[in-house]
Amino acid sequence: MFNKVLIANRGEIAVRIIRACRELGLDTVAVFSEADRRALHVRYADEAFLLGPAPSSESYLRGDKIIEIALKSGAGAIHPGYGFLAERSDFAQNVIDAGLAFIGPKPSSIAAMGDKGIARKTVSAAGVPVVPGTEGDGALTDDQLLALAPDVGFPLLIKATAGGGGKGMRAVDHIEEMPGLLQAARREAEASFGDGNVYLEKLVEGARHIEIQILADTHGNVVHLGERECSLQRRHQKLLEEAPSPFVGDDEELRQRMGAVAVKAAQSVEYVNAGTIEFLVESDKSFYFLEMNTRLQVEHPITEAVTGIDIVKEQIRIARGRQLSFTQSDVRMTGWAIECRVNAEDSHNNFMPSTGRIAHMQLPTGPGVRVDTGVYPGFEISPYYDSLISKLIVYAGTRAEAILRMRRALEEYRLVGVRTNIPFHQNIMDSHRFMAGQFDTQFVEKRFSMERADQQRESNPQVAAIMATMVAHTQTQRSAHIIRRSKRDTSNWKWLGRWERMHR
Amino acid sequence: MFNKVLIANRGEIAVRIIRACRELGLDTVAVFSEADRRALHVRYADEAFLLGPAPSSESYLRGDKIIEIALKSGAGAIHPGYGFLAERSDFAQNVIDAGLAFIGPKPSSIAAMGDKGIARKTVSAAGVPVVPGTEGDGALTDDQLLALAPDVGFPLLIKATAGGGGKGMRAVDHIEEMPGLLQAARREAEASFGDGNVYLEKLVEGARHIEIQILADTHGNVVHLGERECSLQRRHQKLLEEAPSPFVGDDEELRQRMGAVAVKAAQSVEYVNAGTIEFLVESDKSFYFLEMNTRLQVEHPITEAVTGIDIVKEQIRIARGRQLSFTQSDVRMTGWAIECRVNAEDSHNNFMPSTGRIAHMQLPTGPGVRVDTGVYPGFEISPYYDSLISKLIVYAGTRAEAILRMRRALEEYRLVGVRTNIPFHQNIMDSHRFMAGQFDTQFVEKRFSMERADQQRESNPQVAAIMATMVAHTQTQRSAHIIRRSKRDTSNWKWLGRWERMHR
Amino acid sequence: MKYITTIDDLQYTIEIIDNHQVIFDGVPYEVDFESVSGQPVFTLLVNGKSHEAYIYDDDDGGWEVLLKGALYPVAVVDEREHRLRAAFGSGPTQSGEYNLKAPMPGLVVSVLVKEGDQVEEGDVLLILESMKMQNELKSPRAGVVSRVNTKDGDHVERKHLMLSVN
Amino acid sequence: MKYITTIDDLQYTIEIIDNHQVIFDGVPYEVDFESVSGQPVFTLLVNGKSHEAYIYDDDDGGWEVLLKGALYPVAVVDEREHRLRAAFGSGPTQSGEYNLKAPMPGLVVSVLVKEGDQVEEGDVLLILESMKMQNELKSPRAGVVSRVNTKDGDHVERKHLMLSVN
Repeated sequence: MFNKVLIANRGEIAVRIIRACRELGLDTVAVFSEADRRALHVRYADEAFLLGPAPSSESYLRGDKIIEIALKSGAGAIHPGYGFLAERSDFAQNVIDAGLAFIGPKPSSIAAMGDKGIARKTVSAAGVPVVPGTEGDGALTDDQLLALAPDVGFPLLIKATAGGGGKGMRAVDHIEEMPGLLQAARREAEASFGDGNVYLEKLVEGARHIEIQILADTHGNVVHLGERECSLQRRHQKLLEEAPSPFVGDDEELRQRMGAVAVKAAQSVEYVNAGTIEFLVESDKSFYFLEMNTRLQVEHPITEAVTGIDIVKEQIRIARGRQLSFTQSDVRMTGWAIECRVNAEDSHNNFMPSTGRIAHMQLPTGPGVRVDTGVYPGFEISPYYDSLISKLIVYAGTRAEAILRMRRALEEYRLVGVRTNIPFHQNIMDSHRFMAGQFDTQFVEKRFSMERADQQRESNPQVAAIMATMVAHTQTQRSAHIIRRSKRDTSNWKWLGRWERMHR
Repeated sequence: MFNKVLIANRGEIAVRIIRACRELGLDTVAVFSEADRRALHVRYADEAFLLGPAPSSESYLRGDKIIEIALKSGAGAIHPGYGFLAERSDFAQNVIDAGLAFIGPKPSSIAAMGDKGIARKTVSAAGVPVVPGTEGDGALTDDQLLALAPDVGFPLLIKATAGGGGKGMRAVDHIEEMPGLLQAARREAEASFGDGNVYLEKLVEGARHIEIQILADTHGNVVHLGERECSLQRRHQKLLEEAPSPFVGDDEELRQRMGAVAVKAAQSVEYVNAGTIEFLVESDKSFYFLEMNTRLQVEHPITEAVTGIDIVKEQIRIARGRQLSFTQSDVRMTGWAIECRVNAEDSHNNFMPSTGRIAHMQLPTGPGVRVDTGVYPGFEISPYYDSLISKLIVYAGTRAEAILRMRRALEEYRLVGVRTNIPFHQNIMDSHRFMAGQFDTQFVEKRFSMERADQQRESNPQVAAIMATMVAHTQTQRSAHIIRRSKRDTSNWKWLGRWERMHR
Repeated sequence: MKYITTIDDLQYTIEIIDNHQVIFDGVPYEVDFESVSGQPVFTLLVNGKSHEAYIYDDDDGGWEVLLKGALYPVAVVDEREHRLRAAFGSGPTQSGEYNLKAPMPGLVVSVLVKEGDQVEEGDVLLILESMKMQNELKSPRAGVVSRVNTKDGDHVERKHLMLSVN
Repeated sequence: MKYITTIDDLQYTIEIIDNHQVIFDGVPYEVDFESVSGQPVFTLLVNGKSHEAYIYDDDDGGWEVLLKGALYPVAVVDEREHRLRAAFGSGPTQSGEYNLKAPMPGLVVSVLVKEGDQVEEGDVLLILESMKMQNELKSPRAGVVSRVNTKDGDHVERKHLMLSVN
């Protein structure tokens, strides 16, 4: 049984895991790249070791170095978080071969679910419904895929076999655009997973993305913690999640049916630890297996809020060989939780990534608000890693109360130095379709526009005009003043005039 | 029914109330003193109006101006928060006479409980046990009190009749020191409440301070939300509270008995809205009425955490004439909550107040952590108001988990610019007596010392030595450098030497 | 000083007496304007209403005001300058060349064109990766690639001129 | 540069080569020392252990290090100065006068002594109110009040000399 855990990750999830370890009385070992010497996970951990230069390939993806550090520091276990090495079965195997505990599933389960082709085969064999698409073991050429496309039918999705998180995914409406999109998808997949293989899947329109959280211990107990609604996505990236799903709502029968199928899917690969089964749900409530994420999920906190179960602590307990302290019948969802992913992306400029130093930061606090973050005022947001700055989670008795609370929290959020997508979330919270729970996976891209939303909010151009004018005025005064001081010998108005021209 | 609320307060509680209003869709009006133009409650409110100069007597205690602003701004109700005008029955009456709703009890209830002498009379008449002491209507001279003291018996407490929050309170061991302490108590009472009257109360040794939260609507429903343990005090100021009380623990019978007595006390003054009855509890579980706080309590969040009831929202609903949405049998305490009051007091320097500008601030976040605060990086902590910077509240399944979570949160807390009492709380969390729940109201002052506690923590002087030396070294280098640049003509070492002597 | 302030098609005349008095389209207002701890976060009290906004310089003489989640592009010019512009038209006219500058620091995954190439509007010129996202940067119009200042694998800073279309 | 660093009765010899190498009591260590965003919060990695501390100048040449909730008073002097002190004794000796300075800004509620008064150790000299707390400031020893620089109702700044006992 281990008493020291190495966290093979960075950012908010590394901090989240350090907190769980600390609250369990376990020592923590952080690893960091040269870009992260001052990162929060390095500051909060008991120990910290340098991995290498900023690029992931030279730092957070260096499984060999990480295992070496674990052994050197006397850590007994490694928690991979999400992303990076979390779903690399070879890494998990190497961890175990080094005599360390891997806080996650068996390498065989990761492998089985890692190749989406094989995964689809396995679970459908176990009687789990899957979305129609290309079957088999992935390695298909562009020509083969182009030939198979018509049978799958348009629109369809190109997905990376090694994929996850929307990387290497493209939607195709017509066969003509398919070759270009295949290239793009393979390129992105190659870059993200070092594996350019892709497969095809029918694009089910008007469907929702709903996932089920699973916990399984080493004693054969598998329970599900209910569902999460994840339909609000952009470029296949989740932006906002809620639990429960407004679509499932009070349909406890549907919830339990999806839960049972999820458990079955997990059992089909002898799953252990925390995992998530993603489903595509059609308006008639029929649902299909999409994929299984064999790791901790970004959006796990909303499930923690409504079930009262600390998923990360449970992961560690499971890895220590403990039995789950509860059964399926003990799991109950109460209240409503919503998570907004606050990204360093300028939602007023086509969600373009934004880097820079966080000059000022004020997080929302107060009743029912939780923020998970890996940054702080003074920290530099680099272009090397993903754009997630923090996760803003609210919890309240009902969905309506949760939405009002999220509005309040978003309004309080202050972050200077990088642009964020907070305005996007504010517009979503005001959207009538969102409030009514009427949205699917294409809502953000097809039925939502920042411009339109901005126009619909109670607008106040007069105030904006006054404030901008006062700032401009102050700046003019200050500059004029500086010039005066530095050039006493010449008349002010001339310099002032010149300065103003310079600055236009 | 009102749709706009004026908050007649400042700091964390004003922010807390603004949040509740916003989440109920009500507009908010802030009032502020000249010292608070940039305060968080001014920034978060929909409207804000200047009251006057920094001293409370010229700003937050100006009831007349506040009512005037409420009428001018079209606010339909006033929430007084705690302190300032919260327990002034005349203010409450003036608010009502102005045709506004007062979010709190009736003026008559405030008056009845405001004079501690009358309060003791009233509740004992209603069959509620009170701590032995001087009975009657307060206005006693020093001579009368000195004469009555022996009957009450030593040690005893001098308490302000208009009192609350430990102001104007003094413990007396021998009659000789009583005259001086009477003076001090009257002086402080006069300063705090504009009323120097005091009374005497037996000082029950080894007793605990446990209070019961009450909610009463205008339809005659009165429920209690269980107890709060408030025994950890210094100079009669609460520093840390928890719910439930480790002393009451699983003794549901005691909890319900205290609750019933509290309800009776509230009914004896036809109480409406939120209030708190403070009890002194002896080791044999016999308990006595101390006083009733006819207002929202600083420590209300721990009750919110364990009951899931938003007390401030309930206050507003009650003031809007709604019935309580739950009955006594619906109220259940689950899990454990602890609150640490983070004060601008240097716990390593006899808790001396500390003022200044907050240069850097990083609040703990993550699962089960709530922070209520009215300050932010860049804000100036002035000497005019109380020293409460923020309330750090944690919630977890058990007391042990809550303590571990609080340790984690205290370690994460970063605040630069003013000294705080966070080190005190860290020592308390590590104290075996605290962990065992073995403490009474005198624990902090009689059985606890920062010095001893510091010695007991795992100490690391080598690291402290290295860090201080590196800072000193850097400073020396920098200064030397500056001198070099400004005085290129003279040899460095001479200047360096002189500089070093200068700075010793 | 008097300014002409424009937001989209709205135009206001704002005279600033001091931090506590402005004349807005001829109507005087009592205001209370402060910056929050030296940050580009500003708080304004006007008629008791409390407003807070971020105000950024948009890099070409204008301002962006982020107020309650809505973004307002604001142009502020003083009276005299306004007259000048009215007289001589506003500033230099668009140059014929399109310069593709890096919208953020990142890694050039691949440059899909070379000097002399003919490109159509919407053609992908270059793929820039930042924060794990691959961003396809397209040509806003047809033309000939006149210059290429970067190559695959380059790390570019924000605003670095990567290539031009003429 | 080599320093003699003292904490209470513990004394260490610390030589600083650079931000990455120190020699502690003769033993060399690899260290990584950084300040966090220009604040007096410092992070130190030594042998992989991660430490974070606040470090304050204590106003008379020494340092206070707040590390994991524990406060360490630290004196740092360089070798040469250390030798000097050893030779000539450390600095000026305590003056006979006790100067009561305001420990924080506040309101003088009442001055309980006047010039010429005889006071005993523990006598309350003055009551200072700050943050709604009345703080009784007592005389550390017996003596005669030689000077009173403040009066009831005064607002005093931190470190203001209020009175002296001789």
